[in-house]
Amino acid sequence: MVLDPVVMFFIAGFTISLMRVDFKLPSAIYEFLSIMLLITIGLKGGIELSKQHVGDLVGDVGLVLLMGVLIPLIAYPILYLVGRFKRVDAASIAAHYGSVSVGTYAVGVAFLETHHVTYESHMPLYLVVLEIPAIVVGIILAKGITKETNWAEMAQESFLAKSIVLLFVGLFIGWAAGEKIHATLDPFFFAPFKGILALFLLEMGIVAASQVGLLKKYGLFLVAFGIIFPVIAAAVGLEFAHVMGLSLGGALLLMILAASASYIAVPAAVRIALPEANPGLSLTASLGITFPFNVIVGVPLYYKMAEMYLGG
Amino acid sequence: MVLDPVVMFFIAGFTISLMRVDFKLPSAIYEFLSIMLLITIGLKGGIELSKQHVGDLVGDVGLVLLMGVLIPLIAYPILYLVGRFKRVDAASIAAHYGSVSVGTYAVGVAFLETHHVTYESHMPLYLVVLEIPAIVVGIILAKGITKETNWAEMAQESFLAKSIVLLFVGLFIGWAAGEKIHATLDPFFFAPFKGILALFLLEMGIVAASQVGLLKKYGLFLVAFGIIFPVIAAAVGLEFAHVMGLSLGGALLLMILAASASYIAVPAAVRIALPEANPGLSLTASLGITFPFNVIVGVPLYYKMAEMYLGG
Amino acid sequence: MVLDPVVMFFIAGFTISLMRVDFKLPSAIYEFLSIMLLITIGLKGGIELSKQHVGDLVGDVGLVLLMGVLIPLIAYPILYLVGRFKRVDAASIAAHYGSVSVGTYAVGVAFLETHHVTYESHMPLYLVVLEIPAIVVGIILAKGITKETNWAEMAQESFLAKSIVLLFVGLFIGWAAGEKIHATLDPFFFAPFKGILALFLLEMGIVAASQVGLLKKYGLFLVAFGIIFPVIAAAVGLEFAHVMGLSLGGALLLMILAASASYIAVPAAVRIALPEANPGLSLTASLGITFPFNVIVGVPLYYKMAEMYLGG
Amino acid sequence: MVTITKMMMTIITEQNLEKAIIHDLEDLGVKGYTIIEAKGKGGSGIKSGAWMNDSNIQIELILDNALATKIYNFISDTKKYDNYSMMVYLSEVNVLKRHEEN
Amino acid sequence: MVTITKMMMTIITEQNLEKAIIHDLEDLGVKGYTIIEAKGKGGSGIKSGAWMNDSNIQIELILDNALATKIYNFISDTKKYDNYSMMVYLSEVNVLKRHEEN
Amino acid sequence: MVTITKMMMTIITEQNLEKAIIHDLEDLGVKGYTIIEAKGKGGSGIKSGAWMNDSNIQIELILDNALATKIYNFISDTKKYDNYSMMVYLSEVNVLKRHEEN
Ligand SMILES: Nc1ncnc2c1ncn2[C@@H]1O[C@H](COP(=O)(O)O)[C@@H](O)[C@H]1O
Ligand SMILES: Nc1ncnc2c1ncn2[C@@H]1O[C@H](COP(=O)(O)O)[C@@H](O)[C@H]1O
Ligand SMILES: Nc1ncnc2c1ncn2[C@@H]1O[C@H](COP(=O)(O)O)[C@@H](O)[C@H]1O
Ligand code: NA
Ligand code: NA
Ligand code: NA
Repeated sequence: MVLDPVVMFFIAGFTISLMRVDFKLPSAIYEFLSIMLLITIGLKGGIELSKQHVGDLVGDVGLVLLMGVLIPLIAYPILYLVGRFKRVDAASIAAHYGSVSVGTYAVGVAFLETHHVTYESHMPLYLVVLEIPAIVVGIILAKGITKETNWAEMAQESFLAKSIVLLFVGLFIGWAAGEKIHATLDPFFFAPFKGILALFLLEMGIVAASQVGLLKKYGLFLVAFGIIFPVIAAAVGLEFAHVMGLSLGGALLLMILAASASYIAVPAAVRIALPEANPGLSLTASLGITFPFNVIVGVPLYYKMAEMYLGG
Repeated sequence: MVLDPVVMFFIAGFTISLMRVDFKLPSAIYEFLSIMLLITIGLKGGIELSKQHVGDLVGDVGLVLLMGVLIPLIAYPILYLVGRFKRVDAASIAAHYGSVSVGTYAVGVAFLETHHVTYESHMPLYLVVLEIPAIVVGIILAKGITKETNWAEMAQESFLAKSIVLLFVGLFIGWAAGEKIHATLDPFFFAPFKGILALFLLEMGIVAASQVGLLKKYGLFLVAFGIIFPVIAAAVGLEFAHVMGLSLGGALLLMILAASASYIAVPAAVRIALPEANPGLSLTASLGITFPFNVIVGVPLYYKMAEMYLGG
Repeated sequence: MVLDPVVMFFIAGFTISLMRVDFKLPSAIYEFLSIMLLITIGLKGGIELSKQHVGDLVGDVGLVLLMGVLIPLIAYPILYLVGRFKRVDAASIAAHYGSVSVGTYAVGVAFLETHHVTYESHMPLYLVVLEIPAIVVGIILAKGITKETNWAEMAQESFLAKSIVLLFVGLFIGWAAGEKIHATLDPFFFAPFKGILALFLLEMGIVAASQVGLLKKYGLFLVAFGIIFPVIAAAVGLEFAHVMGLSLGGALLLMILAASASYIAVPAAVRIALPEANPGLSLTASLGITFPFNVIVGVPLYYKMAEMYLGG
Repeated sequence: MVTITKMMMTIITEQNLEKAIIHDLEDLGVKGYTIIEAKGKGGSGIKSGAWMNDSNIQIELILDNALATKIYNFISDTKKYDNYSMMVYLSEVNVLKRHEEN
Repeated sequence: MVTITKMMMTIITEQNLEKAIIHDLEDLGVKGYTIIEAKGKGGSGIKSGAWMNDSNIQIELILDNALATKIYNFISDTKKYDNYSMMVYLSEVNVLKRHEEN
Repeated sequence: MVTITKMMMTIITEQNLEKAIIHDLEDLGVKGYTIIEAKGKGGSGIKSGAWMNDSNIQIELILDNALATKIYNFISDTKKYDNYSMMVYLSEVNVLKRHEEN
């Protein structure tokens, strides 16, 4: 199996960080790259959405929401009972894994483009949809349904998180402007997509490697969870893809959404909602273990799984 | 009328800012985008200038200068007598409206490209020319011609303002290198122009919306002025375009130069020259009212006006 | 001789800085541009390397290393005996001139592309190779071979310097992924190369001009050295190119590597290794004199020299 | 020089808490503040400034004793802040020009 | 520890005044300064740091009493500065290593 | 307000020395620090912030007297630092919340 060049950038970043090279992207550039990725993914999805009846998707969106509720409910007992984490920490980690990683999703898109596999156009919509339920489930798991939680503030924190809003802006403009936007925005947004992703992954490799030092602190169970749980979640995603009748490419992306864990939106939201949760724990798992695993091993593995199950 | 996608980005930024989403571009990226716009606009104009005799333009440049003197002289009595602003504030706002907004100009260029309308190549020269006279007129309106004003410092502040210098650098290199520069610089400067403008306008929407809160403070007259005066100024611009014999596209751009108000170069220069002027007043008008009005309503409206008058 | 447009950007930056225009790129953008240049130069070299046996280059790499040792050994006595600099300062300046400037190299690449001259594909490898020996020679010249020097730390400081690592990351990924990477990364890395270089040189012009004020302080000898020594070094480079049997284009690039002086990696390394050296002295020479000289006069001059000697 | 003696409270904390903390501070009566980006190291590890979840902000508040005490009590009493990486210190300054010094 | 007691004057003001203010300060005799980018809120509203016209700088000056007084008088007497968003405060510091401490 | 009196040491120096200085400081026993980007002017010229070799950092250390003295001695005794553009000053602060204050 030959590595995608963008994945090589990730590995390069990971490696130079472990070698203690003193390099990182200026944070303004890191933010710029992620803004570009989010808007472009949104635009792509929006353009495709403009070609179909959005109404037809209501059922499928419901199924995806269900998946977003289910995955943290599977993760929680494993973390709480097997991993023996504190309740609030188990809930927090579960929320991270129920949500998604846009970087991993982008690697999946690049993978499909490299292998010339098509996928359902509205996948970015699911990306947006999946950001929310996991956080809600996580809070309920941690606190029960108490009056204490300021749900309005929570909703504001989550729904209006930067990443969701930028995806949504892209989706909406892509949908409203349709195919013709391609000509206008191609040279800045679409054509450089993989190059932007490559540079983004170089930085993410550096950031992920800086989490590795914390692995000792948090122990072997976390490492095992960060590798095994994504595969379980991917299998759940595959079953949902089957039920929804997705194509091979679409199935891969849904599996990636299931298997990936948030390291941007959820950490920020959980920090406010569950301050007693240890943020290092969940970030190390999602960013230091699961993200590299998914980018390097997971994406091609899930593709194999999908091929076997759906008979690619 | 279908909105240009770049305008949708502006509206998206405006909307998410009003929804209190906590998003803005890193300021380094905002600066980068505006530097790119300024240089590219300059280069475009310079390449075209290289194809004609610059000497032929002397008369027209004089007319444009005259327009730059005239517009603040029309604005001032309205602001002072009708709006009942303090003399220094009326002069300061007048200076803002006599000068130009590069962002609005870029929207006009994108509009013409979308509608496949050509325009006189040397318009960016007028963009540069118009930055200066309004400031001078504004200071004289505020202070009279006193010895107190340090004109040398003023000239330095204005002529050497970042935006003018970058436009000029682009103009000069485009003029010196000519058409052949296109091949070299196309992928970085020219091709992504609209994409860069789109992201720039997303941020400008956010910034403009943050001015909206101040509208209450400054009252209804300012809102009315910020909407009605640009239309008056656009009509003045149209008359000048007629006299100069500009094409439909060139007329639209001259109208936009007339109708738009500065929110970068003039605020900085006026801050030094007229410290007693309230900077919130002029910025709210130019950025919070006139900029959105021009971008969304003004550009197509002025185009209609030009078509009717010049019989496009 | 017509100037390359990218060189015009350099001159423009130089000029506006001398005119005291208050403009510079945000430092995050400056860093971004240099990261892009380094990775792209590395990728280009790596792709070409993938087409040949790396083993065949061992001899040539050895010759280039020799050149990197030789050049500071020529510079040092001139600086120490003729220029009457302190030993540590002479050694520090010699180290700067033994190493290379990636910006100058990129101007050479742009020059060759403009003139449609091909060059050996593995030149970026020499760029990496030349960063090291000059620093080592410089330290030995300054201190002798004492136990005091922490060579391990020095090696870490030098080999793992940001610029070397990024070049190497590009080289490696280009080599591992080969030609096919072009399609993926072209719109972000390769196509905009000259545009990125243009904007980078605008900033470098500004930075270089800000060194000019220090020329008075350091006297005429430094100016003369900064102009004459590069030409000597270029001649040395030409001889090495001849011995190695390089093509005209390859010879120009090796001459540029010889003639250019470091203003990023070496200053940082020498600061740690030779704190008693005056950093202003070497930076003024390499950045304020030699860099502008090479970019504007040197590159075409060396090309003429190569044509005459190699009979282009 | 006519100056007014005030307290200066400096809060160094996680960048992604900015909105929440400013919200709380304004609720407590803060009218003016200054925010500076920072990186650093402390009991909760390194903040390398590489990205948002890994950066600090330094909040500077010029205020009077009463408000300083109020904020101090809030920070001490609120469980929320116990779990945040945060360093708070006070010093005395002499403010020259009166604006909103809280 | 051998230290010299000096004043530290901190000026928080609008970013686009940087050139003008540094010019004035150097005219008054300032030889050394440090500038940090900031955002903030005060009597003249929010400076969100989004763009240049909406950002602050924090200027730190280590100086002696005489120069501090001179700057104070200049700021008080010059109409210009009255209209600028600006916060100035003083404290005492002990400088370890002598360079240009004004 | 229960506070602990500590020293605050501020070091303003060249950005490209960051790694080396933090290394030295940690060797001396520093457990916590804050770093802020800065530009400025001093005896060794202007640091315009345009690029890395031309920028400053401001390092802030909250520490006790013993550690401050140790660092001071290190800076005074080490030839290395004599050649670096560097400004160091001390003041007193009252730390509210205990973390790693060195
Ligand atoms: N001793 C110290 N001196 C200066 N800054 C500190 C110190 N301890 C902590 N900090 C800063 O406060 C932040 C939060 O501290 P902590 O909660 O201890 O992790 C750190 O990231 C540092 O920026
Ligand atoms: N009480 C305060 N505490 C800290 N910083 C302040 C305070 N008041 C004002 N500032 C800062 O000084 C700047 C100018 O203040 P003002 O002139 O009051 O708008 C603000 O944008 C803040 O950054
Ligand atoms: N008097 C001063 N007040 C404030 N900052 C200073 C002063 N002198 C020097 N600095 C800062 O310390 C840095 C190094 O100073 P120096 O070693 O004197 O060049 C300068 O670039 C300034 O940022
Ligand atoms: Na997931
Ligand atoms: Na106008
Ligand atoms: Na060299």
